[in-house]
Amino acid sequence: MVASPALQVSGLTRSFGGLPALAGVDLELRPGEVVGLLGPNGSGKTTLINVVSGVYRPTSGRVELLGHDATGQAPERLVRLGLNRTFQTPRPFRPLTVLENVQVALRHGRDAAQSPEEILELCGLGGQGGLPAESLNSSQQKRLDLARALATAPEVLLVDELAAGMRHDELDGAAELLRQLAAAGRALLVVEHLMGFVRQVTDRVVVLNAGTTIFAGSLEEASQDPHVVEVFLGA
Amino acid sequence: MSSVAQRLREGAGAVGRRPRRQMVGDVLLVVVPPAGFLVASLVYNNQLLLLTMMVYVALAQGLNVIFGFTGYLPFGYVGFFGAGAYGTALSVHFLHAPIALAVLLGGLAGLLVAALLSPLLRLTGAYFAIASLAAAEALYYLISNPQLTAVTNGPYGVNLASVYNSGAAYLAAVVLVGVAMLCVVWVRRSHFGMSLRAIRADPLAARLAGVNVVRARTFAWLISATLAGLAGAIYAWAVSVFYPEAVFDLSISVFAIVFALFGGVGTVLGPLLGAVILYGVYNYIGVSQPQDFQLIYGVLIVLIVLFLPNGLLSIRLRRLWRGR
Amino acid sequence: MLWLFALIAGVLFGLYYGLAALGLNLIFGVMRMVNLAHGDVIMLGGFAAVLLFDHFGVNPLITVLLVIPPSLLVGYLTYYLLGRRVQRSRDPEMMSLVMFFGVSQVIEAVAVIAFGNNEASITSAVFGTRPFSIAGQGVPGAWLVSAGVGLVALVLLFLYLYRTSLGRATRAIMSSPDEARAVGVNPDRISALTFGIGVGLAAIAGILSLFMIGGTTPSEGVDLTVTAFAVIVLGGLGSPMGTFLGGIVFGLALMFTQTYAPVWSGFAPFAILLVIMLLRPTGLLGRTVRSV
Amino acid sequence: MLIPRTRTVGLAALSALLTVGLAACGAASTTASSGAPKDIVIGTLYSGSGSFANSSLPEFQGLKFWISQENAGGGVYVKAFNKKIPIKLVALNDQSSTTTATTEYEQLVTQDNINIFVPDFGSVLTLPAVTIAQEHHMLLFDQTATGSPLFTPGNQYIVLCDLPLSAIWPDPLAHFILAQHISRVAILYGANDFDATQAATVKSVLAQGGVTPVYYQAVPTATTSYGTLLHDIAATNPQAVLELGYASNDIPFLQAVQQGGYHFGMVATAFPGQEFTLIENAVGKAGLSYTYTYGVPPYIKFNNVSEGLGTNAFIAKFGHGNIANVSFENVAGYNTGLIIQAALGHATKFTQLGMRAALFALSGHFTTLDGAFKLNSEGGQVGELLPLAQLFPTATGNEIKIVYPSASADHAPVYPAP
Repeated sequence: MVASPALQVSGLTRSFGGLPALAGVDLELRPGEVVGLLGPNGSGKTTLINVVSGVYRPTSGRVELLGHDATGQAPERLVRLGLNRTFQTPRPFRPLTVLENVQVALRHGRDAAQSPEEILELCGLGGQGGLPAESLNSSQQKRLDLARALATAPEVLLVDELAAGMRHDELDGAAELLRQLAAAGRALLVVEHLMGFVRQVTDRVVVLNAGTTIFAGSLEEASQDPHVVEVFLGA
Repeated sequence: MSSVAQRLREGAGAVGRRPRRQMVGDVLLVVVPPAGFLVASLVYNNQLLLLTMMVYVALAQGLNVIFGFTGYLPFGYVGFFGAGAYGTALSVHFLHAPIALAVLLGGLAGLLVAALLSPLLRLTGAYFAIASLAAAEALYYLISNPQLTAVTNGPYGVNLASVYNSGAAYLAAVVLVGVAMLCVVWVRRSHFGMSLRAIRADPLAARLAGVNVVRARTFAWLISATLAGLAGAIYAWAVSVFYPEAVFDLSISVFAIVFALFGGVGTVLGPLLGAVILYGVYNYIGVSQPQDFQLIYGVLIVLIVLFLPNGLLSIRLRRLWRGR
Repeated sequence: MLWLFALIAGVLFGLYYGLAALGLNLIFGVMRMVNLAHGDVIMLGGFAAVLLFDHFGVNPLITVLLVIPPSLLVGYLTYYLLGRRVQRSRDPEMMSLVMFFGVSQVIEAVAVIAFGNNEASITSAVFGTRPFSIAGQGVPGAWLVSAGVGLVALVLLFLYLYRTSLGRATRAIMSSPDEARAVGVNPDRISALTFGIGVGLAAIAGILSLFMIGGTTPSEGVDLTVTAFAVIVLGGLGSPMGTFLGGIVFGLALMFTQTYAPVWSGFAPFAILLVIMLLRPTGLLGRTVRSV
Repeated sequence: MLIPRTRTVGLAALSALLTVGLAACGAASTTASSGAPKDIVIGTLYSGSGSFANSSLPEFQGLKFWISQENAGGGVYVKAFNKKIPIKLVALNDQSSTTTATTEYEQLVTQDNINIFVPDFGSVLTLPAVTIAQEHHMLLFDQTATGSPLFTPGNQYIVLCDLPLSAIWPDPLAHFILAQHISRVAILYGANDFDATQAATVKSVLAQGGVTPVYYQAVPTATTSYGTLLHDIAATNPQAVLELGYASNDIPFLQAVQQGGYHFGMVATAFPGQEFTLIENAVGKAGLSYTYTYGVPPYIKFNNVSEGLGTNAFIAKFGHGNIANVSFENVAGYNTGLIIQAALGHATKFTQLGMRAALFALSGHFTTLDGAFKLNSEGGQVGELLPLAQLFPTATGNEIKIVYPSASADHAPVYPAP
């Protein structure tokens, strides 16, 4: 039951111009599980994703991915090792078509044999492959971001606020999709503000405040932890 | 709605299962322009004008590969042209290479200079543009330096009379146009080109799609420089005697950029049309209005930018959409 | 003491080069437009000084003041007639480059019609023929005058940018046009004014170029534009102080190679530019731009 | 589905048509007739703008003056047809660009059916014409291009009309230095074919007299600031300073001498003789006084000529009696016309090689206002030697006087300069 961690982050720090945005984050993610990453605005959630996915180099600390040292590796290298992410504000290749967006990633990812149509279908973009990405609405663009990430066949997926901006009727589908991905053995780290959505996809959460991990455990326990409560109410 | 539908078709055909009709179109794009120049030489005997036009087609397309698909504008593009010209001259003089090989070595010289300069790709925008210009100027001052007379003949120029053959040089330029068109068609339609467009749209997202951005850009840079090197090699062969300032003339860069932008970069046909039409107009004014040559050409370019800021091919799209 | 003279000459020429490049940097910083006709404006400034001197005996230093009003007018007109339209195109940075190439051709052609093709100059005796002694080195008076004008221009520009509300608005547009618009800055007005200032600085540099580079001809524009570009890229785009630092690096590179290896004096400034670009991709004083 | 295909195919075809169409528009329709032509067509280029314009245009004026003279008299005499035939001029503007010049030379030769092929001013713009002339078997009446790559043993299609090869230009200059027993010589020259050839000649002549320059350096042709260079030259304590460049180098150099307050026994530059008015205006009277330069027509006078106007007659007619209105380039352009006139007037066959043969027959027996006309086997000009001239201050400005060699001198040199 206890698999070795897919992603292990220890003592991760990152400063910008001397100001620490991450000040020692520890986190563990196992294959097949979804972990919610919570914290008030500015607590370092997105910075953590940026550092883990190679957008920024960490100032210190260590990232281990599937048993490899992945600290400070370039994004394209991490993709090959089996990690990918989505963006809070989606960043599809706007002049390319939906299908091309996925094809680029398939081509350079870990498993070029996947069917791009199936990935799009999975992400609720079936039949829209020929549209230019810039013609999609923001919710569709988020799902395209996700589809593009999935096309590289990641073992570890960092999802940055997928639910924000989605219509009510889309939320259930999105939650179902994340659970499916985990069920297939992937490890997911989900940044989310909507507690209801978090509850739908996971029980285990990690809480950040001011760049450090202040809590790791079940959502239930978190809501009773005085420190966590104080941070959220204070924010 | 119609525009979306149209893009849909274009997009669906871009990569992979490509409709046969588009394949036919692509083959024609590669074959027809060189054939056109071949035919043109039969009815019009200012062959050097046609050859220079072909050289500009190749330069505009080479520029298209690096600028149109990655957004890097090398102001010093002429540096590769000059490197190609001198690469060929040195191959003839020192290696006694047959001219066909010497021309290829000229292309190789362009490629090598580009490989040496590939760290410049770390720069962006105007910084890159000017750094490449500085590289071209430095190369010119190096090659024309009297202290290097034993190698490059310094400021005294090059004489390739021993291999001069105007007909063969013309054919080589015809082939060059085909090669340039092929490169751009390939870049436009291939997975590689798709990656380049993805990089141009969003470099970080492209890296997260697994694209090795540095490698892809460098590859485009090398293709682009090789085309310019070949163009310089063939031009050197065709004119056969020249001073260094003739093949490192900054206006060659500027013309290639203006032609490519006028036609529309990032497209297959734009730079071809841009070079053929604008260079044709340039020569027409030069012959018909020699006394006001510069003034008319300058005014024309200003008017083009003001009234056709997105390139010649933008008219085509507008017309088509309206027509449908 | 060859090196000492090279040092002094390098710094004085550097201030002149900084002035010659300053306008180009301002225009690029505010409008993201590449004014390829910058060198041609410098050339026109030179001709203005020659004509006023030949016909009316106007001292070139007076001409420095006289060219300012017409420059502002030309800048306004150029911006409203040409610049604004190009800014709305798909790629203003590059399309402006093509357009100003055309403008440069027109200016050169018109200058040939108006002034002829010959090199024009003012005898350097205007600023004395006896050199001034600096640290034991005899330095031509004209160099000191040029460098002085360059310094004054820099100080005035600095005061304008940091001590006036228009200047603050200009800096706001330089750092972020959208935010500047949001806080009520009218970008058109600032852009037109900046264009005028840029043209004026170029014209002033043109007057001094008579004494620093020997004279002016209608065809010199391209070379001057290239040099000005090298200088602003060296110093950092959008940084007026950096422009002067870039000018001084350029001037020192030129004067030291002229002293110790004259045959390499064309090569060295560009080679140094390349090296600096590779070590500090945003120029000596350029702001670091995040590449992602 | 049809749109993308037809568009690509259609436009590819269109581009081909355009190319062909464009080409066809320019195609000329005239053909050569077997008898005497209606007119003699002279094709040439000039630089209406750019860095060569200030030399090219006066030369072009000189050529046009010759044409107007001939046409006023009913045309140029052509011996092969034993009659005068009017001259028609086709002149294109290359804007000082070699790339443009190349296609325009080809334009002249292939489209305009010219009989006489005259290139633009100077080596840089003439060089592209050399190959074209050879390829199309046209004799190139090279006006003032004296660079080394222009003349090759196998090439029959070039004659140099108006200047000696640049390698022999500075011969009198170097001998003057030896004659004055000047031992400390500084030489600064432009890194281009024209200037580097001269510098090498001076150096080797001086070496024969046992003199080694104390300073011998090349600078890029684009150099325009000479203050630092002069400071370094002064540090070598030279008696004579030679600056071999173009007019655009001579002006800032002479200004820098003045600005820096330098005083040398001898200062020599290449262009004040050829572009006197221009340089005196830019540098001022004091800046030129007592400097040396190449003595060129109209300052060396040839009034006893075998073809055309002599120097004084030319000054009277072209310059309205004032030598200041006449530049060397005016003389050169006019002299090109005289050489063409001689070729047409003596060739028994109206062919390119026929004209060449006529000129070689005349070589050594023929004088114009440009001096003796003498060709070497490659078509280079070796007859006209450039004496050394010095500029002397007068009440109104400077006057150019020939000072060496003594045979042609009209004034004694003043060395060292006061």
